[in-house]
Amino acid sequence: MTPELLPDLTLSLLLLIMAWGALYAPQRSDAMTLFIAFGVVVALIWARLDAPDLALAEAAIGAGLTGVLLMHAARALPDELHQDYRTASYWGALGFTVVASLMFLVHLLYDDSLFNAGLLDTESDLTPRLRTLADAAVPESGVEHPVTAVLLNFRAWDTLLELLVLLFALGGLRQLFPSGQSDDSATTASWPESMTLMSAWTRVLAPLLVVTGGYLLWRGSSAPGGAFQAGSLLAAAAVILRLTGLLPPLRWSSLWLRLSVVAGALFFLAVAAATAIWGDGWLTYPGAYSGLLIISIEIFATLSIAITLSLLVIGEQEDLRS
Amino acid sequence: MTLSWTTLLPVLIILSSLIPGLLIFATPEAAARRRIILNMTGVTVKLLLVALMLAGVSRGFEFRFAIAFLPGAELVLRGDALALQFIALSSVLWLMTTIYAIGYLENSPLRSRFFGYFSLCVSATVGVALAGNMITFLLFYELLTLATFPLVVHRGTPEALRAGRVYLAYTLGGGTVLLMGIALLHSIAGTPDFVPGGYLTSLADEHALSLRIAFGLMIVGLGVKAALVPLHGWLPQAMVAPAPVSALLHAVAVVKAGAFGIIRVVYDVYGIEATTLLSLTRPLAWLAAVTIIFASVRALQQQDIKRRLAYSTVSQVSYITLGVSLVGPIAAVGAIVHLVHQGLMKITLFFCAGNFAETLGIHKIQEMDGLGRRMPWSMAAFTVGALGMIGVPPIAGFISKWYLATGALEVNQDWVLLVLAGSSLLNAAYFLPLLYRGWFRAPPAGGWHENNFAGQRLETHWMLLLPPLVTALLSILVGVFAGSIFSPLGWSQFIVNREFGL
Amino acid sequence: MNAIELYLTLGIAVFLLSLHGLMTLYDPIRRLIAVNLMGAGTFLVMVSLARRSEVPDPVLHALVVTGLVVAISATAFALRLIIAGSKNDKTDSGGGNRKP
Amino acid sequence: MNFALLSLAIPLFCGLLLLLSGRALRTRTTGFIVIVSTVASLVAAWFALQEAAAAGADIMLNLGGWETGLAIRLRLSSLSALLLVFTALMHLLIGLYAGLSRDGIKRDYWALSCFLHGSLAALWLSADLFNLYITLELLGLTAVAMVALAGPKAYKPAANYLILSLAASLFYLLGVALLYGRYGELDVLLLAPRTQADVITRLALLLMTTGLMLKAALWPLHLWLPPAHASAPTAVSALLSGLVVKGPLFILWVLWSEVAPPTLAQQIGPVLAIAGMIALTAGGLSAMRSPHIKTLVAYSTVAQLGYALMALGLLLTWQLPQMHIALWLFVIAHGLAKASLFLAAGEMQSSLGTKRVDGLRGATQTVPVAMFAFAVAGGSLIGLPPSGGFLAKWVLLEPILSEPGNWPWAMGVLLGTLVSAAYIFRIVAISFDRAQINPLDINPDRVGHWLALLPALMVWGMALSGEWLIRLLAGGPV
Repeated sequence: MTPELLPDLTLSLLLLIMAWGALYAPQRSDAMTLFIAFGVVVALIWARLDAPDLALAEAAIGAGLTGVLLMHAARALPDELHQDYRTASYWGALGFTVVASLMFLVHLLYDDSLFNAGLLDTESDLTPRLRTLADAAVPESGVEHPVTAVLLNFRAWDTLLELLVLLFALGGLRQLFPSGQSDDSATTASWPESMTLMSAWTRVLAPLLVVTGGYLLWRGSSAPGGAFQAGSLLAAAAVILRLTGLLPPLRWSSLWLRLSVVAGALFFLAVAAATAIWGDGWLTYPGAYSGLLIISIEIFATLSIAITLSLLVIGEQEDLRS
Repeated sequence: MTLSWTTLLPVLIILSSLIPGLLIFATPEAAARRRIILNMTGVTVKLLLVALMLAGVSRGFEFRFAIAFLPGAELVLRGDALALQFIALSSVLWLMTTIYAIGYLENSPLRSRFFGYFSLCVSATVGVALAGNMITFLLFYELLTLATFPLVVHRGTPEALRAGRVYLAYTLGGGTVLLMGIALLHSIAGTPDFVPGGYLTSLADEHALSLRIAFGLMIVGLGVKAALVPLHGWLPQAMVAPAPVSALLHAVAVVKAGAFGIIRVVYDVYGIEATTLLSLTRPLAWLAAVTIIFASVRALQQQDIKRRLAYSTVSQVSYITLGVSLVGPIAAVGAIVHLVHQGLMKITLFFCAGNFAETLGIHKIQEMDGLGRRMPWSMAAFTVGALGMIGVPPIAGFISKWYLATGALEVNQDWVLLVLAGSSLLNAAYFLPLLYRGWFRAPPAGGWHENNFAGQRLETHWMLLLPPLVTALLSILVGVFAGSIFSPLGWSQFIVNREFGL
Repeated sequence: MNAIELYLTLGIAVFLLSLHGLMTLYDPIRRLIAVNLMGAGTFLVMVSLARRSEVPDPVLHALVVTGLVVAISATAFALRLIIAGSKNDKTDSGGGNRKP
Repeated sequence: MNFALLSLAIPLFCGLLLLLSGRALRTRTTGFIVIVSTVASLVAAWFALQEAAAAGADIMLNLGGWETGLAIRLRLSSLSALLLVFTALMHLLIGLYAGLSRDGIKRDYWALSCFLHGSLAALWLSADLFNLYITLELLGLTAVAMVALAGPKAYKPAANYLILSLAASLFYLLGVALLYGRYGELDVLLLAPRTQADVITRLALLLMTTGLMLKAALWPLHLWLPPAHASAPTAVSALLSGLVVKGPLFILWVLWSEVAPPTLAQQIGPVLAIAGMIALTAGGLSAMRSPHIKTLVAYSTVAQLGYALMALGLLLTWQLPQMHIALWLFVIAHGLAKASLFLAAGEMQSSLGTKRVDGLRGATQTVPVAMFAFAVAGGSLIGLPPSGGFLAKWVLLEPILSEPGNWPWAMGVLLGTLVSAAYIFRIVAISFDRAQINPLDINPDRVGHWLALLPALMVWGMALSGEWLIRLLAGGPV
C-alpha cells in the first residue's frame, strides 16, 4: 500500500458509496442523482487509467444524455408504489451475493490466483497477442490513432453492428408511439417552463458543443476522439436545443431525418458490400483509400449517432411518427 | 431402387385407404353419397390389391418398398405371408365395418371427420402389418394411436373425453417404452428387415442382458395395445366410443396391432432360437396365462354387455401371446390363426351389441330377456360368436383352441391345458347366460326402452344387420373349411413352416 | 496491491453489488440503474486490464467504446419502455394499484 | 462465403431501406418486398450450404483482410450454413403468415423482422467472442422491439425482458473480458487450443454460461420467457420461440464444445444435462397447468429447450462431438413446430375470442385446420415418428442406449416425451369436447389457418430428409 494509491483508493471508495446509493437510496430521485454522479466519478477513473477516449465518451453520456433521460423519467413516472422496494427473494439473493463476494475475497486475499493465473502476472508476458498484432498493423490502417484503427478498420464489423444496435433501439422506441395515435399531451408537453431559463445559456453552449464535436471527429484519426464521442456531444447539443425550444421537432416524415438516421449504417454496409463485390473481400479497404473511406464512414456515423441518440433521449410522438 | 409392381404394391395398399381418407376430410358434411362412394371405392381397390398380393406371395414373389429415413434404419414396407394374414383380415373387416358404420351413423353429425379418421386408422393398421422392420413398425404403431384417438372421443361427451385421455395415457406411454426398446435394440444390432428366425441369434450370448431388457421394454410397449394385464386398463374405458369403433378397436386395429407386434418380435426379430436361449418364453407365457384367467373373471363381473365383451377381448387376445410363447410349431399355428378367428368372432359380437343398443336401447345384460324373439337374426349371429369364443366346434374358435392345446402338449407344457380349460369354462359362464336370456326368457312386459325399426320387414337397418351375419357366417366357414390352403389355418401353416424352417 | 489490481477489484465489486441490486430490487428504474452499474463494473475490469502495460491496450478501449454505445442505446430504450409501461399501468388500473 | 454474406446482407439492406422509405409504401407492398428479399436470402443461404458441404471443412474469412488473430473471422461451417437456411426459411414461413393472413400485423413488423434475420445470420457466422456479444445485443434489442409491437399491454414484460437481457449480455461480456485478459485472444478457434482449467477461465466460463443461459431461457433462468413470448403478437411469438432463443444456445455450444478445456467441459456436462431434464419436467408441468393457450405454448419452449440442454450436457460429459447432431436437430425441429404452434394458437385465439385453454372446447369443429396444425406440430414436440422431433430424439437416444452405464439418461427422454404428450393432448382433448362448444367469435381466416399448418407439415417432412440432415451435420459428404 503506497501513498500514491491514495487518490485511487478515495475514488474507489467514492464509487462504491455512490453505487450503493444509486441502488438503495430511499428516494428514487436521489438514486437517479447519485447514478449521474457515479458517471462523473467513472469518467475520472477513466482519466486515471489513461483512457481519454472513454473519459470523453463517458462525460458526454454520463453527465449529458443519461442526465436528461433520468430527469425525463423522474418527471414522467409516478412515485414508487412500493415503500418496500425489495423483492420477495431478498434473503436468497443476499445470501448468494455474500457467498460470491466471500469466494472472490478468499481468492483475492489468500489464494491470489485471480491475479496470478495470468491476468496480472508480472512473470509472464502481459501483452495480449491481439494487441501486439494491432499495434503492428496501425500504420497500414489508414489512421494514426490506434483506437480508431481498431474501431474502424480491424474490428470494423463490430462497429457496423454497433451502429445497427443504435438503429434497432430507435426502431424499438418507435413502437412505443404507434402511428395513428393522436398527439398525446401527456407524453409530449412534459418539459417544464423553467427550462426556458436555460435558453440563454444554451445559445452559448450549443454552438460550443457542435464545434467541439466537429473537432473531436476530425481529431479522431490521430488522437483520442472519433465518431462516437463526436456523435454523443452533438446529440447532447441537439437535446439541449430541443429542450429549450430552439430546435423544432425532428419529424420522422422528413426524408432528411430518416436519411441521417440510417446514413451511417447504410453507408458502412454499402462499403462492406462493395468491397466484397469489387474489392478483396468484405470490409477489406483498398490500401490507398482506407484513410478516406474511414473518414467518410466516420462522418456519416457521427451524423447518425447524433440524430439517433438525441431521438432516443427526447424523441416523442411528433418526432417519431408524424 | 427400380419401380416395379412388386415394390409399389405395398405402398398402393396403404394409399388405397389413405387417399380416400384425406378426400373424405375435405368432403362437405352433407355430401353423404360422395363419402360412401369414396369409402367403397377405397375398400374395393384395397381388397383387389390384397388379393393380388396374396396370389403373389403364394407364388413366391417378394414385395418390398424402402426409402431412406434414419442412418441404418430405412422405412421398409414388405408384404410377407404373416403381414398378409393381418392385412387380409383388416381389409375384409374394414369392408364390413364401413357398411356397418354408414348405417350406424346415418344422420349423425361430423361424419366426414369420423370416416376420415376411420380410413386413416385402417391405413395405419395396414402399415403396421406391412412394416418391414421395427422402426417402420413403430411409426405406424404411433400413427395408429393418433388416428384412433379422435374415434374414441368422437362423441365428445365428458365420458368420451375421459376415456380418450386414459387411452392416450396408456398408448402414448406404451409407445414411448416401445421406442426405448427399439432404440436399445438398434444400438445393439441395427435395424435390419424382419426375417423368419430372427436376426439376433448370434448376439444372444454377448448381449444377453441388453437383449432381455429390450425385449421387456418392447413387450411392455406392445402389451399396452395388446391389453396384457396389468396394461389393459384403457380397453374397458374405451367402450364409450361408437359401436363400429369398438368393433374395429377390438377385432382389428388396436389390440391386434399389439398382438401382431408380439408375434413379429418373437418370430422375426429375436427368433425362436434366441428367445429360447434368453429364456424369455416362460415369463411371457405366464403373463399371457394370467391375463387370460384374470380377464375372464373380470368379464364375469360385468353387467354391461360391451364391458363384458371388452374383458373377453383382453382374455382372448392373450391366446395369441400364449401360443407365440409356447414356441412349438403347432401352438404357433394356433396363435397366428387366432389372430383372424378372434377378429371374426369378436367383431360379430360387437356388431350385434351395437344393434341391440341402436334398435332397442339395450346396454345391460338383464335387459336382454327375450331378445331372440324381437331380433332373431342378430341374436343368431351373436350366438355363433359367443359359442365360437367358448370353443364349440365347428366354429373358428374351436380350431384355435385345438391347435393351442395340441401345441402345448407337443412342447410338454401341460399346464397350459388347465389354463385353456379354465378359460373355456369361464367363457361359457359369462356367455351362456346371455344366450339363455336372449332365447329362453320372455320379453319384458313393459316393452323395450326404444323400439326403432318396429314393424319393418327387417328387424333393424339392413346395413346394421348384414355385417354381423356375414362375419358370423365367415366364422363358421373358416372353421368348416379349415383344411383348405387358403383358409386362415392353411395360411398360418404356410407361415409357420417358414418361421420354424420346416 | 497496485492501482490496476485495485480498479480490477473495484470493477468486480461494483458488478457484484449491482447484481445484488438487480436481484433484490423491484422498481424497474432501479433495476435499470443496477444493470448500468453492472456495465460500469465490467468496463472497469476491461479498462484496468488495458492499463496493464505502459501504453494502454487500444483493442480493449475500442471494445469499451462499443460497449458504451450499446449500453446507452439500450438504456434509453429501456427507460422509455418503462415510462410507457407505467403510463399504461396508470390509465389501466386507475393508478396506485399494487401489482405483485 | 460470399453467398453466406449475401444471405446476411440482403435482410439488413432491406430493413434499412424500409426504415428509410418511411410511409411511402403501403403495408402490403412492404410485406411483399420483405418476402421477396427473404426468398432471395434463402436462395443465397442454400448456395452457401452447398458450398460448405462441398468444402468438407469450415470456410474461414478474415474480415478486412487482416491476419488471423487480428481480424474478426467469420466461419461458414455446414452447421452455420444450415442455420442460415433455417433462419431464412422460418422468416419466410412466418412472413407469409404475417403478410397473407388477416392477422393485421403493423408495418414496422417488416423492418424489425428483417433486422432480426440479419442479426441471427451475423450470429451464426461469427467466430469472435466480442463480435458474438454485439450480435447478442442486436438480437435482444430487436426481440424486445418486436414484443413491444403488441402495444401497451406488452410494455411491462418487454421492459423486464430487456433489463434481464442486458444483464445477461453483461455477464457474457465480463467473461469475454476475463478471457481476453488471460489469453489475449478473442477468436474462438485461436482460443480453443490455449485455454486451461484455471481459476480465471473457470470464472469467465461460469459468467458467460450464466448470461447465455439467461438469454436462452434455459432452466432455471427461464422465468422471463413465458410472459414475454406470450404477450407478443402472434407472428413475433413464433419468431421469438422458434429462433431467437437459439442464438445464445449456439454461443453456449461454441463456448463449451470449442473454447472450454475438455476437463472443465466434462465437469459441467452432467450439470447442464440434469438442468435439461429438470427443464423438461418443470417446464412441461407448468405448461400443463397454464390456463392460457399462449402461455402453455411458451412454457413448452422452456421444456423443449431442456432437450437441447440435455443434448449439450451429454455431448460435453462424454466428449462425443456427434451429439451436436441431436442438439441441432432439436433446434430445427422445435423451431418449425413452435412456429406452427404459436401461429395456430394465435389464430384460434382470435377466431374463438378467448385466450383461455378451456375456451378451445369444440375447436376441432369450429377451427379444424388450426387445431389440426396445433396437433401435428405438437406431435413433433412429443417426438412421434416420423416427425423432426422424433428424428432428434432418436439421434439423442442412440449414444445413451449404446452403453449400459448411460441408460439412466434415457429417463430424461422418457419424461420429456410423456410430459409433452400430456400438455399437447390436454389441448387436443379439450378441442374434441362436443358437449359445450365455444362458438366462433369471428369468421375464421382460412388462409391464416392453412399457413399455420405449413411449418408443421415441414417438420414432419423433415424426417424424410433425416439421413441427409444427419450426414450434413456430421460434416461428411452429402
